Amino acid sequence: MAVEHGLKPEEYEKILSLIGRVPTLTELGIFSAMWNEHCSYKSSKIHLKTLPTKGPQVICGPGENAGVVDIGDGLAVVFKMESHNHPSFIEPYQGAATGVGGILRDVFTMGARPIAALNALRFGAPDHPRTRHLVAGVVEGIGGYGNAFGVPTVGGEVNFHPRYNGNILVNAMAVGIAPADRIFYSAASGVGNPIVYLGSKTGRDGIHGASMASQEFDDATEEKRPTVQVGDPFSEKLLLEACLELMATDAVIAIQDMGAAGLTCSAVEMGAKGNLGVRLDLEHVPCRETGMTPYEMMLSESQERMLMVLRPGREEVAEAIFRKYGLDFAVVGHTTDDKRFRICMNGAEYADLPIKELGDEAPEYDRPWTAPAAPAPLGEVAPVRDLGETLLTLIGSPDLCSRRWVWEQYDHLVQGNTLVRPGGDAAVVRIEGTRKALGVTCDVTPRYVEADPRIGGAQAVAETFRNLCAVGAKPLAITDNLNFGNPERPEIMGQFVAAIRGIGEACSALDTPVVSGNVSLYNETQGRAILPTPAIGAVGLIADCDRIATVPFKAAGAAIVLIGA
Amino acid sequence: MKARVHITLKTGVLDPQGKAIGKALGTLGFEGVGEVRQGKLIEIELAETDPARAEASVRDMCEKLLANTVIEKYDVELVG
Amino acid sequence: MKARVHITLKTGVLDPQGKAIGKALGTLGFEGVGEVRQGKLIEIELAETDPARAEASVRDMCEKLLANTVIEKYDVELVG
Amino acid sequence: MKAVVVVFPGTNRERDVAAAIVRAGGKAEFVWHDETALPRADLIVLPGGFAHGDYLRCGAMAARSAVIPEVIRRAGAGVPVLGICNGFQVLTETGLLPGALLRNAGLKFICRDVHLRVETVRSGFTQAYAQGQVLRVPVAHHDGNYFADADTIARLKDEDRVAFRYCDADGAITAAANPNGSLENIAGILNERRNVLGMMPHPENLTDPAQGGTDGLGLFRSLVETVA
Ligand SMILES: Nc1ncnc2c1ncn2[C@@H]1O[C@H](COP(=O)(O)OP(=O)(O)O)[C@@H](O)[C@H]1O
Repeated sequence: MAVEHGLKPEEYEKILSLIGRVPTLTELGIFSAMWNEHCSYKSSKIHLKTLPTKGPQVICGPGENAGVVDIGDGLAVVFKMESHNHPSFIEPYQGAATGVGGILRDVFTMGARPIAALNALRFGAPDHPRTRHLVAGVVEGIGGYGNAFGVPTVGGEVNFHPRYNGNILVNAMAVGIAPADRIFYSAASGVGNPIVYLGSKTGRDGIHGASMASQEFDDATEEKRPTVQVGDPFSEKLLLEACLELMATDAVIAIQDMGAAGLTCSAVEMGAKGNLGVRLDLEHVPCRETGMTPYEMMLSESQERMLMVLRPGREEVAEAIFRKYGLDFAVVGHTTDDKRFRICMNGAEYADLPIKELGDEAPEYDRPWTAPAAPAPLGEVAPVRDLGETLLTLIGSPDLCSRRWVWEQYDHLVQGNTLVRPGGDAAVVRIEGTRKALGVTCDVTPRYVEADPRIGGAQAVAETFRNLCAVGAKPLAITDNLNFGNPERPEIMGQFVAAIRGIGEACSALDTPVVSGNVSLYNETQGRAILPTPAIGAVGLIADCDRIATVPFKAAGAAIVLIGA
Repeated sequence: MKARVHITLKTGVLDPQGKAIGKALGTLGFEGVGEVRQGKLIEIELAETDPARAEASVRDMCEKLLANTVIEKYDVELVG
Repeated sequence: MKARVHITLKTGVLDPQGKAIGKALGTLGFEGVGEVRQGKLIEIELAETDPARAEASVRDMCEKLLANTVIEKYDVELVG
Repeated sequence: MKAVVVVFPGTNRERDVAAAIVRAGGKAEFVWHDETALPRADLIVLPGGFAHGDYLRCGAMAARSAVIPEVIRRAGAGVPVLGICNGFQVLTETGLLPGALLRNAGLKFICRDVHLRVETVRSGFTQAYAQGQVLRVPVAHHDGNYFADADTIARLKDEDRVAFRYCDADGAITAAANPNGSLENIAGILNERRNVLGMMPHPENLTDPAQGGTDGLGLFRSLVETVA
């Protein structure tokens, strides 16, 4: 059963020695959710620690739901990129849609109203039988969610390569603005404070989704699908408005969105970060299915839900706000001082686990890795006879042709602040109430990373940096979404380590610290990994929105200048 | 021959549309309204005249295109 | 008692979704496919036990909300 | 000019249109959909978005909101009512405007600039434009395909109630210029009394040079001038 839950034998042994007995089914589910790669970062933490995360502009670096950077005028930009790769391969529309939903929540759970969204998409070869279906579904899903929610989707990238045939990548990025002195964090504080469930009801969606994200696909993939998360952007929009309204009062002590492994992950993290225990009484969890077991409630990945630690005495005020928006509000537990994670239902106890070892003291691995081999020399490139024809071939190729088909399906104008639309190097979004604007972009060239992960990682950062400079923005910080193959293979781990090294070096040299990010591993099918794809999302500041540069040539007879060798 | 296909969300899949419709009916004063589910109706004119073959063909259409079998189920009815 | 409501576009209203489905079925190799129309299926659980009253009520729901009678027509079927 | 902008759950362009109104010299106030009373208003706006998630049909639930009977009453009393995109859908669902908005003929959501030809200047919304003037404004919708039966279309034309048509940059009404399959390239229409306008494109998103153009400003200026 441990294997079915994605736990390795050593991990199961560790559980036994940690709690001194055989775990209950609910406890097994909780460990499997918290200790899988997606939630625990067990293979990557040790290397991510080497990334530069500090700077005078950084208010909050990695470790929270999103990164927070000061942009002056009392404001902060809050942003992050996150992957939803495996679900999108199985159910492209809902997978992509819920990916967008998840990242938007990560931003507004910190108190920031989302003002821009981007997405980095990687698909298999254009003529692969599944590609068309996946492209159509993913783009429609991103548009379907983002457009209805009301955030402009202003940028991104789309690549095609056979190495993604069995593993597409859907990385969604969100950018929001918040008052710099009203950022909300997830660490619980205060003993005996109410833990409150907010948003949509819980159903049986996506149970085992977090575990699935950490397993490779094999021929039995088609059977891994029964529970897919289904998103409702309308509920998310209501949740956004309700949360922002609540955050304007003093009722919120800590808040976290429910993403992968829903209630389990959010409750454990809030408690562990605050060095507190958590006790949940599941009979109070609003359910939309009958007869849900504690196991199901703890692992459900129903969307559009948040978990909050509430200031005692504010229950009525808070509940009224959520009822106004037609959302559920329920006190489902309270914080304790014993650093235990206890799950009860109708008086019976189903789990009693040490909270730190589930959360920030979960296993960390230093997986063996081999340094990547030097790339083979390129060799001779035949001289081109017909430049015109070659040019047409190039700009008509899948990786260089216009992406208009994609971004015209995204509402990139809602909120009325889009100053530079998709199509250029970076999009620009105005910041209301100021003269400022933000440049936003995401980029990586996976075949460079494949050839030389260290240089490829650095190049990705450098390219986003240049994209921002090209619109007149001063790059402030980056978020990184690292998509790699199976980390248990030393050569893959080697790519990962080298890419992180390159990213770190570039960030240091360019003064763009990493303030948030995501890691997606096990992107492999039948032993063949994707191209190593460390997608970088970057944000820059434009001090005066009248001083923006754009791509199109403006007048005949002007000089064209090439800068750099 | 005409085939009538009903495509509905599998039990347990979130149906915010159905819920909203139910709520709106309540607001409009209709009483005794329980669960509401919204699905698709697809009507297909077929040249095929043999009912068994027609049905098999339409079920195949459902599996391959009409239904998203990850989250939807279908039933087929032949008319005329 | 359960009511099954079919909501379809009136004849004369173009149905590009239906047309696209027909085209896709052809591309997938299905032959003998004529016109395809896509509509909605709305299933409503009713507390009402008298069939005549239930049907009248549901027809009223259609007139007031479920169908946009400018472009849609509806039919009501009671089940169980 | 004081505008009241109705906000439904799921509305997402209320701030866009309020900003446009302010740029044109007016003032804007928001009213939540479940209010039954409306403050004094020179203009009522139903903005763009996905009211009630577009469940059942676009604008269907919103049209049955508590605030709508008062909107209908004000329209009857001659107050200008502007429905943009989702707002146009709500207006057809309430019966304040004829016809319906169907799924785009291309079946995809479409967000890009289009050109509109001003078909009539006999309305408070368009009197600041010139007859036949070509405007550039963006669209952003999935269900903007205007449909009405033949009699209704004939009436709209006879009564000079087509406000805008999709056209090319030179003002020619062509199929290529029609982004969503709307009958006769109709992008916006007026009611009989000419005080209710529904349109699918988003003039509010092109009212500031920083947004890339100001062709949309004329509509809001028209209204400010009419009221003054
Ligand atoms: N998935 C997407 N969503 C939105 N915009 C996209 C997407 N893919 C590409 N774009 C936009 O298309 C343009 C061209 O993309 P690309 O060639 O990747 O740009 P870059 O110059 O950053 O490499 C960019 O403006 C980009 O934002």
